[in-house]
Amino acid sequence: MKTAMSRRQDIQNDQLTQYERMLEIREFEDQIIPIFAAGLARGSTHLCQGQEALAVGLASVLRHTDVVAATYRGHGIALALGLTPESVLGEIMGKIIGCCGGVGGTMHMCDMDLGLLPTSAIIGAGIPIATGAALAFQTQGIDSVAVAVFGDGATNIGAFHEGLNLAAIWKLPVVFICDNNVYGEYSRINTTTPIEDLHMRAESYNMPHFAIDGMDISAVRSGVSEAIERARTGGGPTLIEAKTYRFAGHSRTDQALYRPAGELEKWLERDPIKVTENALIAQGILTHESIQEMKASMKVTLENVLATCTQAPEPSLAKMFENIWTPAKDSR
Amino acid sequence: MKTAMSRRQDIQNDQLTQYERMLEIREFEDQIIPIFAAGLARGSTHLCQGQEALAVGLASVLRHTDVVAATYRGHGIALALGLTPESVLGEIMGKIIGCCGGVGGTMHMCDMDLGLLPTSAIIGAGIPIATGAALAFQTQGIDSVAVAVFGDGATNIGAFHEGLNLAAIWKLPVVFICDNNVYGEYSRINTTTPIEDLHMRAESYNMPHFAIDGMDISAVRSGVSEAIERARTGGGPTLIEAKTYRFAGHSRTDQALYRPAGELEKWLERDPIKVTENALIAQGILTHESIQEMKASMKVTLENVLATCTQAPEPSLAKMFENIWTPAKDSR
Amino acid sequence: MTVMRFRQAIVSALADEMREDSKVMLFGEDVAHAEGPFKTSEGLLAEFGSLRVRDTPISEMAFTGAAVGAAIMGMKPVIEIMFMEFLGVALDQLVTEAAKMRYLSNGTLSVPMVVRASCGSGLGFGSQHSQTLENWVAATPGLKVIHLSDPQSAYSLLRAAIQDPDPVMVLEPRNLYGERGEVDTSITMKIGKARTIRSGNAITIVSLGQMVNVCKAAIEVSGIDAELIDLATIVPWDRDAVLESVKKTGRLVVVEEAPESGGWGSEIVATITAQLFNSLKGAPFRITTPDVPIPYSGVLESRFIPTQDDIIRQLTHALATGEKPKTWWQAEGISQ
Amino acid sequence: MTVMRFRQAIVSALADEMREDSKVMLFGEDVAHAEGPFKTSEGLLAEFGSLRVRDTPISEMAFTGAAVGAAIMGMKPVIEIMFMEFLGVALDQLVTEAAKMRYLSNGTLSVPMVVRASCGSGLGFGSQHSQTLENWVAATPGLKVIHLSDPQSAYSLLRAAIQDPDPVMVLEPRNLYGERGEVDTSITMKIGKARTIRSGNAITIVSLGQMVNVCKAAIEVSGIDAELIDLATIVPWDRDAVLESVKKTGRLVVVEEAPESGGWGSEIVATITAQLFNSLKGAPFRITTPDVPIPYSGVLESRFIPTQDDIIRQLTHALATGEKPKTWWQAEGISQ
Ligand SMILES: Cc1ncc(C[n+]2csc(CCOP(=O)(O)OP(=O)(O)O)c2C)c(N)n1
Ligand SMILES: Cc1ncc(C[n+]2csc(CCOP(=O)(O)OP(=O)(O)O)c2C)c(N)n1
Ligand SMILES: [Mg+2]
Ligand SMILES: [Mg+2]
Repeated sequence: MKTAMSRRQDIQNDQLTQYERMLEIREFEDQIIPIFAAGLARGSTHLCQGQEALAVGLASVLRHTDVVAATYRGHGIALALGLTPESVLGEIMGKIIGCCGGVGGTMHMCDMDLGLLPTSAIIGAGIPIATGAALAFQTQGIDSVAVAVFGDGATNIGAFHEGLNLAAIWKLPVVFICDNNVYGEYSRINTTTPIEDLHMRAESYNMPHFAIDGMDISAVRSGVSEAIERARTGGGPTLIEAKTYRFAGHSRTDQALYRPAGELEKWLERDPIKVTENALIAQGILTHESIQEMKASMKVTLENVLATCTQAPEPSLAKMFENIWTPAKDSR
Repeated sequence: MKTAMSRRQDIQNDQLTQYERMLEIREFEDQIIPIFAAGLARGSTHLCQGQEALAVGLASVLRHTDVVAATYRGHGIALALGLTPESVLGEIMGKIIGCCGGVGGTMHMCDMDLGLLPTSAIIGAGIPIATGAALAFQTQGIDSVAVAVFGDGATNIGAFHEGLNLAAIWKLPVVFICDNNVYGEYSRINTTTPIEDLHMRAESYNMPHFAIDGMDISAVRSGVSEAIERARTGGGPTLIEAKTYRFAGHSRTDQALYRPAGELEKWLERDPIKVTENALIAQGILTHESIQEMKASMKVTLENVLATCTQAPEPSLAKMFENIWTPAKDSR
Repeated sequence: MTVMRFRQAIVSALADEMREDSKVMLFGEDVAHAEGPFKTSEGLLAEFGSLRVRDTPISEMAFTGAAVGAAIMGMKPVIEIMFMEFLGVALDQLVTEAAKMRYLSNGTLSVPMVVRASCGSGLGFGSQHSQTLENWVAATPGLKVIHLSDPQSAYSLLRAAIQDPDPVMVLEPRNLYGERGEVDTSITMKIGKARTIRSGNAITIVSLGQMVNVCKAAIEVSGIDAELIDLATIVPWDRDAVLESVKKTGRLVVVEEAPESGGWGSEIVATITAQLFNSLKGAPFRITTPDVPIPYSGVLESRFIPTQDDIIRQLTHALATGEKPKTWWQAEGISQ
Repeated sequence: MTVMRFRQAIVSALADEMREDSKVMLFGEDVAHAEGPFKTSEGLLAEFGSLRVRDTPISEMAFTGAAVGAAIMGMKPVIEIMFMEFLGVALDQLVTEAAKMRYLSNGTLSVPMVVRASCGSGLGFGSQHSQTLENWVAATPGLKVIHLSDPQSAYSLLRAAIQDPDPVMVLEPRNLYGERGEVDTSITMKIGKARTIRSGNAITIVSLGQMVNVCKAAIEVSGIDAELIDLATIVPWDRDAVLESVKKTGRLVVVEEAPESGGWGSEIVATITAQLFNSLKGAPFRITTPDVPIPYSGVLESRFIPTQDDIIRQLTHALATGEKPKTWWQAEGISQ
């Protein structure tokens, strides 16, 4: 089995591995609802089918020294950044093999070695935090870049406004990526936001901005690379709006019946998995057969992951009391 | 002595009274520092010399049923809206004749009969509150308008972003006026904000916006009238940026030594009092002599106001415990 | 008298108030078209229309402030903060503006707004979506704070909150939304009045919210003759009711969902002790959650919140010895 | 050993930490070029430059969150919240993010940030700029909270806070910034350790911040043989020190600037009472401010905060009767 760090790196330039990771995320997310239905996980969960190209495209252009602040809708980005399916599913199932030892749950993914900051369940909270990570890089003269990934609805929270303004005035090495999947919970973005192109809000901060096709990993890779490069070379922050679509409901119990008829179908035609398959078939990298094989073996892999996580032990009661305070020795 | 309500109304169409009110504000603010120096008031205070045209121009185009949410820099707007100098100075001096009975102080002006909501000492707080007042008007089908007046620095706080977006999506009858006096405390606006024209931020909310010359009361009146009219007739909110200048320091102790050489002098040439004087002289409404007389009698008036407030009684200890809860009878 | 779920009691209280008073309105995230993330506004948009029932952007600071302004100008807004933690991005408008506006207007205005927030652990929502944060709001003169514990109090106290002329913070235990119970819509409850759930003579148990049910079960199972008081209102809390009870029992324990350090229960213990020191038969104490962020794992979260067994263990020990029992994490040697 | 003002002690602590550790940085509103609204960063921009000492826009949420991110990535940011009330627009980042990040990283990161905030009444700043809001932050596992009371603790405890590997909230009584006192920069203080300001046998007084001086004066003037403890740290507070003292004196009073309902003092009273119930000679109680927004008028504000005379009156009564004294507003028949 690949180590997390090799998973972090192997998608960087290999289209096939990138496709495979997207597939992993899709298959992973598809099995989550059944896992909850089976009582193997608690609370709610927020899935990202339809947003795989952004997750993998982003991860594939980052250095492992760069950091990402993401959200409760974070399984995909976690897997893209290299977290193993065991550490992600283990966390969702509250087991000690989870990336957070089982105390975090589905909304709280983290792996500092892979550059995934603890994902926040508070809308917009990751924006100032990524800004602060970039502040640390700038102050220490490190050429790493921080990335904040957040939703369309998050562009209406104060932290978005304050965070982007602060990053702009300090010219920090941070990239803001709005994953516009059209909905914030059960509300279509146009019902809460009076403008269509959310990236235009960067004008308020004199910050470069543009939209990318979030369903096409190559568009994601080139768009994000441009912004990362600018940040890395002292050019300051960028706001990118990735136009995607949330194929599933907002959270576990949401059937998304509020969607206009035909909208989902229209977007499914641009399913990022299909888009990538077609591109790779055209390039002769994939065939319909190889795709079927990959999907079949991915299913098997994930079934084994589920088995592993199901058998994995629960945290001990002591776990509840750990990792609140830093042991004195760790301090200076 | 004029009643507050007549003060509220008499400036609406009479240029001479408008000028007189501006003069009142200027002379009023000029005596505040000495009053603090004499130990007659406590804490800090935030003066508005240079911003009189906005205060009076705004008040002169409002109906007395409209409401205004302003800030700790509120003496001028309070006087413009009709509060008597006794109620404003009385409050600054913590006397029972003050508009808040002495428990508020210089940062907390209020007169619900005159449409002045309690001014807040928290940056940006008045923006959602004015938005809510407009929500009440819209929901009840009342054609009143709410106005929020705030500073340039306040455009970087989350409440500004959230409040404008909410007002825009609900098309509320509210007018947002950014009194850009170039400084937020000791920081020049360009050091904290990457754009020059703050009203451009309205683009993020698809909201009409424009700048006005805040030193010229006629420009203020026409610009604000346009926005008020739009709001009153269902056209939704507007963001106005009034370009003014803070002639004094940020607060009592600030000498404002950080200002670039010559900046104050340049702006003093456009002193709103002078600008109005020149206009009224040109129209034959004022003469140099009448101006001197008005200033002299205003000084006398305000000396009497100070005497009245100095002699006015202090609040009793019981006052501290009043007006926290609404007596049951007032409720349904 | 009808049986309804806690969440339906909320809907009924909102609907009945909106029918009686056209100034009552509701807004928050997905409360209108989706009828509430927890289905606490079912049918309200349909009945009262889009002027009075509104969905908001994800902007707690703005819509909390909008409630302040609307309340000042004559409306009676009810807003929904989906999870109480989200007050962390809006607290200023509630505690620094709403609660002080009447004072800062020399009594010339009132702010009749209601802030509803779901709270509490037990559902696996993790550290940022499970807390009960009375301490953020409880030391705020000018703000009333109530905490619902069953369908009847959900109906009657929410109506009282909406009718109240001042700002009221309403905590709704998320874990109870699905719970069924009898509701008599003719029963009125007063803010500031505690509810004696069971009378007894051995010890006075003061609790709140979802802990009330746990305490009730602990009493039934153990047969301990405890007097159980649902405080219901935290600000202003019912000093007389608790004083009277402790005068009778001579013993006091507060069972709360707040952490061991800094929870609201210390206010009750400190106040009652200062008043009744000489007539107390044993050390008053608190049964709380531990000083930890709320863990996700079901194995852990089910122990995080005071359990029936642990309440029985501690009551028994206290009655036998008159001393403060160990916490379960001390007793089991897991943590100090 | 030098005599310096409280504000200079803050400057010295910041400067010495920044000299010793290049990861320490400072940002906030007007802390750089203007050297701080209260002149608590004099000379720091000049000495440490604009990368490490920065002015921010008026964006508390953003710069508090920026401190969280910078701390996670290896810096030791110190931020200044000019008046503690402004945390009301930024609380989320401190209590819901910073305090829980280590837990939510399975212990793989730390958040060594310091949030300094001026607090307290007495200067005529009014209801929104005078509060002491420990209750907003004190029930937050993962967040330490300290409160400075004189130039020495300002210097030594602020240094300890900056060296601490976890988030620390530092309350600075605004009223003391100008106060002079001796500071020995070689003295180190530990977070979590109370300071015994004066030892005595009649009663234990636990206090904090600017109330410590008032208590000291009350003891000197009255000659009451009280033991005065400056708690200094609220989270985690020094239970051992207070327990030891109360074991000796048998009596406890907490003097606090927080309101009568819901202040931090109840935590001390409740905890100590539960532990030492049987050895207490009299009712433990609190001397607090009344449940009112803070009034501007000097006549009112000077009575709002516990006065030397009132502390003496209450101590005398408590020692004579063993009972909780009336508050001044009860004693003078002004309010319940
Ligand atoms: C401050 C805050 N308010 C509300 C919520 C509840 N909430 C969780 S997800 C969500 C929708 C967010 O929409 P968007 O930003 O588009 O992200 P998406 O869920 O589509 O990825 C909301 C309102 C929250 N977590 N935090
Ligand atoms: C939330 C908050 N942060 C900081 C402050 C401190 N403060 C008071 S006035 C001021 C400057 C505001 O500048 P601006 O918005 O331009 O208004 P002006 O004072 O120029 O009228 C600041 C930062 C505050 N009152 N509230
Ligand atoms: Mg979305
Ligand atoms: Mg300004």
